[in-house]
Amino acid sequence: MNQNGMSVIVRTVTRLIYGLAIVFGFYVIMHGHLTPGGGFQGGAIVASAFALLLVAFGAAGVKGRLNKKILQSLEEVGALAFLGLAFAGIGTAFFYNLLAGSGSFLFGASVATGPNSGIFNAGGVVPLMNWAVGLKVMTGIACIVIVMLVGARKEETE
Amino acid sequence: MNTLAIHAPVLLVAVPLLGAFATPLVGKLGQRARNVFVGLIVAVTAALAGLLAADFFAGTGAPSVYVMGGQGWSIPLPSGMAVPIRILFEVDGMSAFMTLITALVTLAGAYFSFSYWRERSGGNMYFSLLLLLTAGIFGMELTGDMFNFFVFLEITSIAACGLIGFRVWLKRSQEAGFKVMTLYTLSGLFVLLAVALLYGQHGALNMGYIASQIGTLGVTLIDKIALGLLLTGLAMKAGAVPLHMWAPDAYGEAPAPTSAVLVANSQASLYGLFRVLFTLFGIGTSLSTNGWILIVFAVLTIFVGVTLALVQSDIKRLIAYGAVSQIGYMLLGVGVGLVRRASLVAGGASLGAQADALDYGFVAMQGGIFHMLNDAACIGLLFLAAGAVTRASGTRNLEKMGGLAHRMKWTSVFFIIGAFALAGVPPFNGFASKLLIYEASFKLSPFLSVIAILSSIMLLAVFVKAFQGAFMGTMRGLDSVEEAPFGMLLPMAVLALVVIAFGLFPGFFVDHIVTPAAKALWYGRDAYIGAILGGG
Amino acid sequence: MNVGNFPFVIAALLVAFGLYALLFKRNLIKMVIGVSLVETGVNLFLVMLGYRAGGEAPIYTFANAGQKMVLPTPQALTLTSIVIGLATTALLLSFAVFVHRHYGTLDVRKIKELRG
Amino acid sequence: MRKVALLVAFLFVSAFLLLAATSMRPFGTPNDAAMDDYFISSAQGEVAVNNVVTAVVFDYRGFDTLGEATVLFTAVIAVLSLFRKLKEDEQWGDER
Repeated sequence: MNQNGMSVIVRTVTRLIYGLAIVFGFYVIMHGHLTPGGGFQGGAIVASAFALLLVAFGAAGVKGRLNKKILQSLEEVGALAFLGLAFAGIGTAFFYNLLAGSGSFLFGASVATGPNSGIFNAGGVVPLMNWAVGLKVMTGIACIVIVMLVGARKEETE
Repeated sequence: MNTLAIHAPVLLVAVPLLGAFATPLVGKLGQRARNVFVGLIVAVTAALAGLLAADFFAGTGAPSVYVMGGQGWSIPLPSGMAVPIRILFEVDGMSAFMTLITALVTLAGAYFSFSYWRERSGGNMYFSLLLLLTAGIFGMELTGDMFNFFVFLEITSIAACGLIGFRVWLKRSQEAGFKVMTLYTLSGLFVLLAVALLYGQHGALNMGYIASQIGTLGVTLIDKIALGLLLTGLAMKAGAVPLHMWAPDAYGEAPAPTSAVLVANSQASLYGLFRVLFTLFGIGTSLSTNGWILIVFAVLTIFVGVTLALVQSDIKRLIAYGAVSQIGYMLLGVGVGLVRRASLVAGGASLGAQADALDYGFVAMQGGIFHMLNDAACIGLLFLAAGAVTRASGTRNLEKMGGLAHRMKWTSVFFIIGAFALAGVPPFNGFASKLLIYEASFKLSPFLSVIAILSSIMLLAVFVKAFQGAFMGTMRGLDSVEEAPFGMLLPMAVLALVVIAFGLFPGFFVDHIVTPAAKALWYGRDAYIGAILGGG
Repeated sequence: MNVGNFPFVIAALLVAFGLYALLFKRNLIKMVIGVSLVETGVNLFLVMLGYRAGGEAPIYTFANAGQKMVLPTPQALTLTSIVIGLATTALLLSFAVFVHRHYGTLDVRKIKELRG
Repeated sequence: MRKVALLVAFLFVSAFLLLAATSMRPFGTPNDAAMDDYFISSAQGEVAVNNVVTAVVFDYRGFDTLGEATVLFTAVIAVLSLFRKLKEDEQWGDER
């Protein structure tokens, strides 16, 4: 394996796939309250797309596109957003879901009980938390992968 | 109760978490801004712990419940349900007592770190991990939910191992990090397996509900297996012999202020062990067996800890083995209490009346629990003093030190105070709690008492020898040594004051803090369940 | 079909294999694999606790009316436990990298500065 | 000697686990599902969410999820701190 990543086949397939994987990850995050999935799963899918990029092009190849410091800051922002959403309900109790079924325009709709086709604009803070966790997981795992890849490379060359 | 006191349990976890998440961002503004921020967060956390404890110990002593989400913080059960469905925090005497210990040690450790870590790299991440460790310990002590306990256990494991391996330039710290992480993970998985078994058996995760189910349905085989796994996992995390292999490495290789906080981490696992034994499995036929298991752990821990401390030449490993042996004293006190409580339960006596008449089992519990506080203070003091010494002299090897007292007067005074307190010499706090343990364990079996006293004397000899070698005598080639800066001396002074205050007025603290904690374990089981399920 | 509690035995065996690798393998990476196996076994055990015979996934979007649903709690717990496992494995592998950097080997018999 | 002790511990724990597994209730028949039935029946009314697992993860047991996110955060910080750039004077082997 050279410093620039893997063979042409892998790189071409990666170029085709990684955008799709990222979009699919965002879809899973977005519909976490309706279909199987959620912030963690979607975040992991997006992070796997990043990992694919890293493996195919090497750490040097993605240097401009994936910046470790920005990713780390975004992860902290995600964590703070999640904690903030949990704090938002503290008037009633920590983690109180103050938007669910409140009728507000933001995820405030109520849902009929029993099997149905699902309402996107419902769930209160749950979809928001999905986004916060999704952001956190995708950037966090990407950070770990980048750092460990670069660290292990150093090992190999020394 | 005012609003802040109501929300204090959850804020105790949420505020350090907020600090930990924000520290790397604040750190971009510079070291001074970060130190102010972290100092503020730690001070607020300690104030909240003080508020929680003051509120609890001034009140009626009934456990209070805080429910996450739902219709409100005070409603553990949804209407028409007999099972608590949400995660809740439950504060009883023991939890409030443990939060005080954690707050004290964290306060000293964090403020000591400001000076200790000034010229080192990665300070933002260091303080972030320290705050995460604190949040995890508080969570373990306050939670009333089995799975939530496991999650906080894992937070402390990972944060602790991050801190142990933080000085990547040290060969041994990396080896210790791998070893400790493996064993912590294994202990966490044992706890998780036990939680899964209990969930499969009772369909719930709330400690109070599971306790009441075990009370009404009796202890089944699955419950016993879960108890065995919990005992193994938590004893491993607390560092009881024969599962102690990680403890000296962890305490020895972590940065000195972190070692002090790691002691609080071990004690949180010990708290979990006591919670499981007294609340979850507080009834049934095997109570006495559990007590004797604790006593066997205790005797082994005391003996092995002190024996291995004899041969150490590394100042931090020496203190680390001292810390291991002190875990044994806590286990001994509570184990004696558990055996005595079992015989009282079997005899059908009322536990409350026994506590008021100060039965020897209850005294042993008081001693064991009081010793947790004393141990945190004096081991913390010793680790901080050792950190100041190694930072000044550049070595941890006792044989290379000598005559340090000429240059480091205050540090050597603090070290000797900590050493005397640890070995149980009269005017200091270790004596106060060890005396209670000696007295009470003598009534169960003189043998236990003799082992405990002899080990204390040996520990004193070890520490006097170490002090003699490192601080007395002539200076040996360490000319550049200077006294530790004020930022390090102040936290040590605070801990030394605590050590002396607890030694001079043990009666006051035993009456006001330790007795409610001991009562919460001794006969608080029904109240603990009643606070969640109502009735009692 | 009645399977008794055979699936639980499979999970227990997985945990036992993991423990075997952890205790008797001499390579740090293999030990990490052992820890991972134990985690997998415990997660498998946890998620199996939630199965109700004939149940479907507890999601109401386009569900069949009147269908039994499996228990949701173990799935949520397993999700948490998987993420914790990921975090642990990442940290363990990082330590392995650094142990290799210092000692030049991954063999536990040669890494023994911390004995006694 | 060490190997024998390890082998005994391993066999003991494995036997313990197999005992636990064989004495569990049969697969697919939960003992007590009151809590989970509550989640299934009231997730749509209380949280307005169709996916019951998400309702449990982010609402009923949201605090666990905060802990889980914290675990991941901790691991990221710990790994980043191990691979951080060291200062010049932090020599290999300095015990300070």
